[in-house]
Amino acid sequence: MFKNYLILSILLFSLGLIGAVSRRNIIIIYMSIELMLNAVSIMLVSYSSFYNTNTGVVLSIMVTAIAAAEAALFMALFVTLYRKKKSLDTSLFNSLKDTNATK
Amino acid sequence: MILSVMIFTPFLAGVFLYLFRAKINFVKASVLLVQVFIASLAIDVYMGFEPSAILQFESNIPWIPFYGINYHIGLDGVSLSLFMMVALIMPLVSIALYDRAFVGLWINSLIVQSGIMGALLAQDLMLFYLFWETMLLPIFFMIGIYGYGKKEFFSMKFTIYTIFGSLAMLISILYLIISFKVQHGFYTFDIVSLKDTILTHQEQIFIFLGFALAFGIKIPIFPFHTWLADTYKSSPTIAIVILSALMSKLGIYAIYRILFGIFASISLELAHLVISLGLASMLYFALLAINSIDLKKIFAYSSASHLSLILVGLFIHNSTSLLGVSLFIASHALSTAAIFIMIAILYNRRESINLDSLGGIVQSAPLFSLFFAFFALSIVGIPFTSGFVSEILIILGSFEYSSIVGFVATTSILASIVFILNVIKKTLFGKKQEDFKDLQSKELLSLIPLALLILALGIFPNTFLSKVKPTVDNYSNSSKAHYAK
Amino acid sequence: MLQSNLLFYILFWPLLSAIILSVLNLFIKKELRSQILFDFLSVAGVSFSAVISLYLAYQNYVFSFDFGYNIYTFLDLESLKIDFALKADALSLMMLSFVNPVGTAIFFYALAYMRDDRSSARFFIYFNLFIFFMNLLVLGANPFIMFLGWEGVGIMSYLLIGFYYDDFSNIKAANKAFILNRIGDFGFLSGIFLLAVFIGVDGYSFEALSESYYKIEPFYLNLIAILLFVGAMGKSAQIPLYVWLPDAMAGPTPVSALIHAATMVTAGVYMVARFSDLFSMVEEVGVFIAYIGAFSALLAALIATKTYDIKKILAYSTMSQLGYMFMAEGLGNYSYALFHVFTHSFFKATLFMGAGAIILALHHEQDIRKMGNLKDKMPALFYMMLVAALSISAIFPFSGFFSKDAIMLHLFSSGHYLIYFIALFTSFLTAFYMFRFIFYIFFSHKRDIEVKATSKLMLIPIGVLSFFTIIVGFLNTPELLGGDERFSLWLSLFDQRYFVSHLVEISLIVINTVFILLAIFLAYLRFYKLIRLEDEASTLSKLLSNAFYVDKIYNNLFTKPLHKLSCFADEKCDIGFIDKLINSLAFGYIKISKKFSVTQNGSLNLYMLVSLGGVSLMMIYILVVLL
Amino acid sequence: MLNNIEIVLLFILAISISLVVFSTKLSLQKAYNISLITLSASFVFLLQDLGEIFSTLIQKDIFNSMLIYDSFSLLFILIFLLSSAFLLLISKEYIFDHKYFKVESLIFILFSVWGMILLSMSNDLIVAFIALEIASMSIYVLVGINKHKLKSSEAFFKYLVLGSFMGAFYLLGLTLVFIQSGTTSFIDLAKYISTHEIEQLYLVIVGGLLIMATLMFKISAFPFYAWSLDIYDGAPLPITSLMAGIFKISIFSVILRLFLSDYISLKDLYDPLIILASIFTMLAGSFLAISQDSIKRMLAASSIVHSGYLLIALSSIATIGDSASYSLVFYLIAYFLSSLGSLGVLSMINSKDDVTYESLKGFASTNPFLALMMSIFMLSLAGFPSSIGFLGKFYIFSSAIESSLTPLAILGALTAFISIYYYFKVIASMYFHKNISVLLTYSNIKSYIIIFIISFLVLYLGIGSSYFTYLPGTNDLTEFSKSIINSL
Repeated sequence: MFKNYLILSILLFSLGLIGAVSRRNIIIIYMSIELMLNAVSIMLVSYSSFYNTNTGVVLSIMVTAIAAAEAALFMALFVTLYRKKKSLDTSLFNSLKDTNATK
Repeated sequence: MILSVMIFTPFLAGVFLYLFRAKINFVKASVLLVQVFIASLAIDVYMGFEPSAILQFESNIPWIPFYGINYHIGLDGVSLSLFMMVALIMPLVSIALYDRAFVGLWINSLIVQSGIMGALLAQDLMLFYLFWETMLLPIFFMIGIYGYGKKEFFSMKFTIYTIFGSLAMLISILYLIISFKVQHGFYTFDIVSLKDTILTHQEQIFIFLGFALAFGIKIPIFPFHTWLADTYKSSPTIAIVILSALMSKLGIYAIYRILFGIFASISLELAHLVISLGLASMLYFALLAINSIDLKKIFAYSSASHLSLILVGLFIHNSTSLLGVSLFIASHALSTAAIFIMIAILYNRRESINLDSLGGIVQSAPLFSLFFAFFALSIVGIPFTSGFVSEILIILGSFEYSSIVGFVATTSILASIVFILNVIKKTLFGKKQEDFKDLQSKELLSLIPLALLILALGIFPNTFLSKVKPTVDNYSNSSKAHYAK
Repeated sequence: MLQSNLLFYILFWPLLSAIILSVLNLFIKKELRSQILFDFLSVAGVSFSAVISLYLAYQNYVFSFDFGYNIYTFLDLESLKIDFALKADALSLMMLSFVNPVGTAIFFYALAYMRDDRSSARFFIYFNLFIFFMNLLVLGANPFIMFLGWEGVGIMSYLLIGFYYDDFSNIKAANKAFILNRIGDFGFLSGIFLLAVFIGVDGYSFEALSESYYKIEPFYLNLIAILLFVGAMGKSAQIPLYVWLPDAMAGPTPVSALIHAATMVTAGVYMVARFSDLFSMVEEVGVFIAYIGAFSALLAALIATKTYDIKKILAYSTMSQLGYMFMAEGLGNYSYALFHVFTHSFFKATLFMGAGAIILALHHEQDIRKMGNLKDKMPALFYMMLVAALSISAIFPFSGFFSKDAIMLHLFSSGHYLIYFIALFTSFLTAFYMFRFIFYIFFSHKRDIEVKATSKLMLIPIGVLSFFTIIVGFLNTPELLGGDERFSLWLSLFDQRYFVSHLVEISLIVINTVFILLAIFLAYLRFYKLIRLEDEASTLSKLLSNAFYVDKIYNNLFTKPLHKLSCFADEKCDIGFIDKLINSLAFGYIKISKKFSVTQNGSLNLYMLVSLGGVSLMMIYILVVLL
Repeated sequence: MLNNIEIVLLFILAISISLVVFSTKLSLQKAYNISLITLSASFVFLLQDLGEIFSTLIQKDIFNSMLIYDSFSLLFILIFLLSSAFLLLISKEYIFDHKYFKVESLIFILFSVWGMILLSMSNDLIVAFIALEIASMSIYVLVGINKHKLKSSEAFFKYLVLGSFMGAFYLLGLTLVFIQSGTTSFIDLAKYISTHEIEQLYLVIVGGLLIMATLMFKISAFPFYAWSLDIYDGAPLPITSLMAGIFKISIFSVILRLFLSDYISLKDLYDPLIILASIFTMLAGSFLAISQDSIKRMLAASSIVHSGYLLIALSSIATIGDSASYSLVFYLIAYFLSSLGSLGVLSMINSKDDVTYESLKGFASTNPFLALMMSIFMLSLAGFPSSIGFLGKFYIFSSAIESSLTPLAILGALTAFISIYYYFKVIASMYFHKNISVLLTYSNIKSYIIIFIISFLVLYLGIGSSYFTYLPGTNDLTEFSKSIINSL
């Protein structure tokens, strides 16, 4: 049974991965990253419940805490970026590109 | 101790002068003072030098004992000739070029003197590498700041070129000491001890090549010479004199000290290759010089050609040729230093060193012409100059090695004559052009000692050679043993 | 022996003269100079040397003393010890006994000749140094010291040929001479070093070497002999290294007289004689030398018949006479060759000095076509030169007869008839061109030419030498004429002798003399009164007047290809290939790196994708490894 | 009783929190002084622990041996404290001149240093991650502190997104390791790995790999290097040097600890990856560095190359006492000094635009002192002898050869050779031209002194020896690096 949960969380993680890499809206990228973190949480929690330890649960709380901290930063980021370009499209933010890179 | 003083006094003086932003006149005076001081110490050392093969005036202090690195310096017959030249030529160059009003040039010349002296006296590979690299910096600055033409580019090119060789050497050094450590259980950088490293044949060749690359670029030998002409053309005179008269010899010296010291057998095994390369590049450089019209370029190639001959003498590795090498190092240093000083004087007065625009100097400046012709001919090796004796010794040595090599080496007396005579003709002779101020007393003050040294070494070579002979015999015996095997 | 010190002084006095002169020349302004002091300094050195040389030669001749003097150890090598040592035996003393006295005469002559030249002091510095090196060459006790002198005279010759440096063509001639001499030196040096390598361990003086020649393999012995002869070729202007000699006439006339006629050019002959014990062991090489000598003699004589420059005629004649000397040496008779050197120095010096006097008198005119009818204006000079011309043509009883005839006899008796006939024909040509020379200058057309008076100081040395030209021949009177060849006996070299009957000897003399007289007669017919210019139409005469185009051939064969090769090496090989390769490595790297910046295009998605790719690759790797 | 490090940790934390509390009332000057004093006081306070080799667990009851304090971490802590104090001193004018630096920025600096200290002491995967996040989140904010500048915000954005993205891999890896071994403590993990067969370690191996990916991202190793150029460029200069000079070292401290204590028995498995990473890191870094115009970007790119060298050392590690590990420590010290110095000099230049090679021309004639210092740092970074950078490279290459990774050493030497070009170009720009463009500099005497001290250290630790000067020199530093490795 634990295997199923594992597969679920790996699937979630992969979904997050794909979303983060392929989407251009920063909010969606953020959500994808959260998805990856949550997949890890699910894995930890299910491990705890199947193997009767609470270390996993504790760890998942840690993960949530970190996700929360990141969320705070991301919120600030959205505001800052939106002020600059009135948009959250990642492709608009490439002013730091190498001068020799033409495209 | 005296050697340490000789190494570090110029450096410290240079740093002091730089930090206290001294005025140019003070800088010049103190640079000269320091250099004369070093020269007098050198003469003292020379007098006290015993004609024997052992290391003298030695000092050996642990430096990074963790890696077996020591501050180990000393003087023996291998380094004696170049040692004297470094100490004697630097003040003479300073006297001749005393009107150069760039503080940086003077300070850098002091620092580079330290570097060369250090590399020359170091008996520890790490110490040697340290000085070997550091002496590059002042030259980099000298060319880049005070040079001519596309100085930035050529300064970079020269530096990068040389460092390429140095890094190859670094890898070789590392490989060597690690192998030693694996076999003996401790680190050492001592050149004498590293001889005991056991390496496979292939490893030996690779390490040898790593070192040879570094030294070959510095000398330079074909085909690592393309920095040469451009660098010489864009360098200020002091840098050229140091490069051609002293630093290039350091490459020769390093081969002598390190490759022969550590890789005696593989050096002798590859000797025939190096000898053929040396002979070929001797002729090739002479060929390059024939059609050049830039004086600096011509003498750059001429000096490269002679250095190739020295290289040949080195790898022939019998007593005669090694004596020739020792003498040639001194004699070539003297002649090239003198000739480049002359070229600088010429450039100062005529604003040109292009052969086609020169000529007719002899009418208005007999002294200049006399010295110019003398130094130029001493490069060709006319009798009673040191160039003659040293060339003869190497040729004789090559005949002892093999008649074929001997014949090709003998072409060296032909190789440079064509363009040197052309230079004399086009520079000095011909219709009188504008007035040319003859040599001044301070220029004479530096050129006369150079000329006298050239003559002294040419007429009484044995007084000098007898000091070097025990060392040389020591080295050549090893080659005898090798060939006997 | 106390007298051995004198050897040192032979070297020392000219050197001291040169040094004092150069110091004075550098530091005393021209206007303040005392002419007498300078004149004295100029000639003092060589005069002292001359006196000493004659004294020592006398000592040797009478008491058979050999002198040796070791100054210091020059080089002390493991297998070879080279002393700076001097040695005087009969051979070297013979050389000294004409080098220094003839030199002294020419020095005095030069005092007058160079009087008006603003750099006469420089001239005498070079001249004294030349004498120093020449004496060193002759006195050197081992091949190395000899080579020092050998090189030294070459350099002095270079400096003196280029003495008038305003004109580039003079410098060019000087350079040519130096370079060709160096090619010769290449041979000489290789030769003596091979000797040093093979037998130098047992001592490197000439005596020590001669005792161990037998140890060398025949192949190498031949090689060494040929190499040494290559040295001689360069110095003594033999085919193919002779082209510098005519051009060397660019120097002042005393130079031509002393260096390019009397002394330096004979150094090659002296050197071969010095190694006579070696050369006597290699007969094939000897024959080769003889042929080279024969062809050189013939070639030079042929060219001389069509040359119009007064000094070049003499230069070719010198080359031709040197050819005779090598014929004799090649076929094994060294003392005859040296005797010819001896007599030649007198008559050729006379001729050159005479020519110099004429040139000065005619305001530096050197073309014999523009001369003529000078007999009445310079009678003394005419007779002196006539004596010399007769001598060189080998007319009895002038010295040239004795020396040349001995050589001819030897050539015939050795059985190399081709060489003999060449020599005979050359002898014919010699008389022809010498009298062409005399007739052109002193007779021919009646044009009135303005002539400057010749100073006494010039005429006296010429007179003295022409006097000697008459008498020195008797030093080696052959048996036939009641002599006992004292000269050859004195030298006692490894001479090869063939016995021939007196009849043959007489008939040879007769044949020779007849040919010579015929030549003089022909010259008389053609040049005595004739004013018309010689026609240049025929191919042969064109060939001759252009000296067989040898200069051009050499130019196309060596000089031009060398320059082309140098251009090629510089532009194509060095800049075009090696440097370009290195530069393009560096710049190529920068170019690639600029391309590489594409990965830094600032797009977050790309960065994330790359990172994801990295993680995936790591995973794939671990899967592959683990499964 | 609290031991010294606990006092320091609490002290910094307390100061930071009180700064947060009083942030509105304090002037920047005061906050600056306070943070400077905090850092330097902690540094001086901790100096007394130097000397003996020691290793203690911190508050074992509370933290369950999650934090370890040993000579190894002490060295790193000292480096963090010293360099951040130096950083503040050097960039004082910069901080006061740029209005976007507020009291908060100093707090974040303190926090990040605190995080780094924790990181170097962490003895547990989860603590390591939390410490890493503390440090990096502070730095995320610091990168974007200039909210009016597009580049700064963009750098903040990229760093944050990429950082969290890669952080997720760490968590996944941690979870996988935990699922199989049931522990996250380094000590237990090491025991677990050494007592099990490879077949039983699949998840640990894969998890370790994922953790490695995150750490490689932080040290900007190939293929995770792409961010560093943009972010170093976008961040304000003091922050760039905080990232490049200090943060990177703290990552290496945890990498070393993790690698040496846990994964050393799996070395054969990971080695090819590290070797490949180091090869490509060096190549990519030098490719990037050579084509830059801005000095800052060049330094950023070259820091990638330096990570490559460090990876060489990492891949040459065979055992704990091995020369590769202490050569790595030595190199870290060398690198931190030189990069702190070079970026410090840059931050002393008062210029609105980026400092490029072009704008540096003539710098030596207007600012001879700074030019000289910059040259020294460039030489050290280039690995030119007589500087500490040379010795660092020297040790790394020799340890690579010792582990028979000679080709890697040769490649390292080659990239070092290429680096000569771009480092020497800086020197050439400064010295070989006369007053083309005059760059203004801040003239704070303290900053000059600090720069001078750093450059002196760079030279002295490169050649100095206690045999000549009676001060601890190169040799002592080398021995020290060795001893702290042995304390692990």
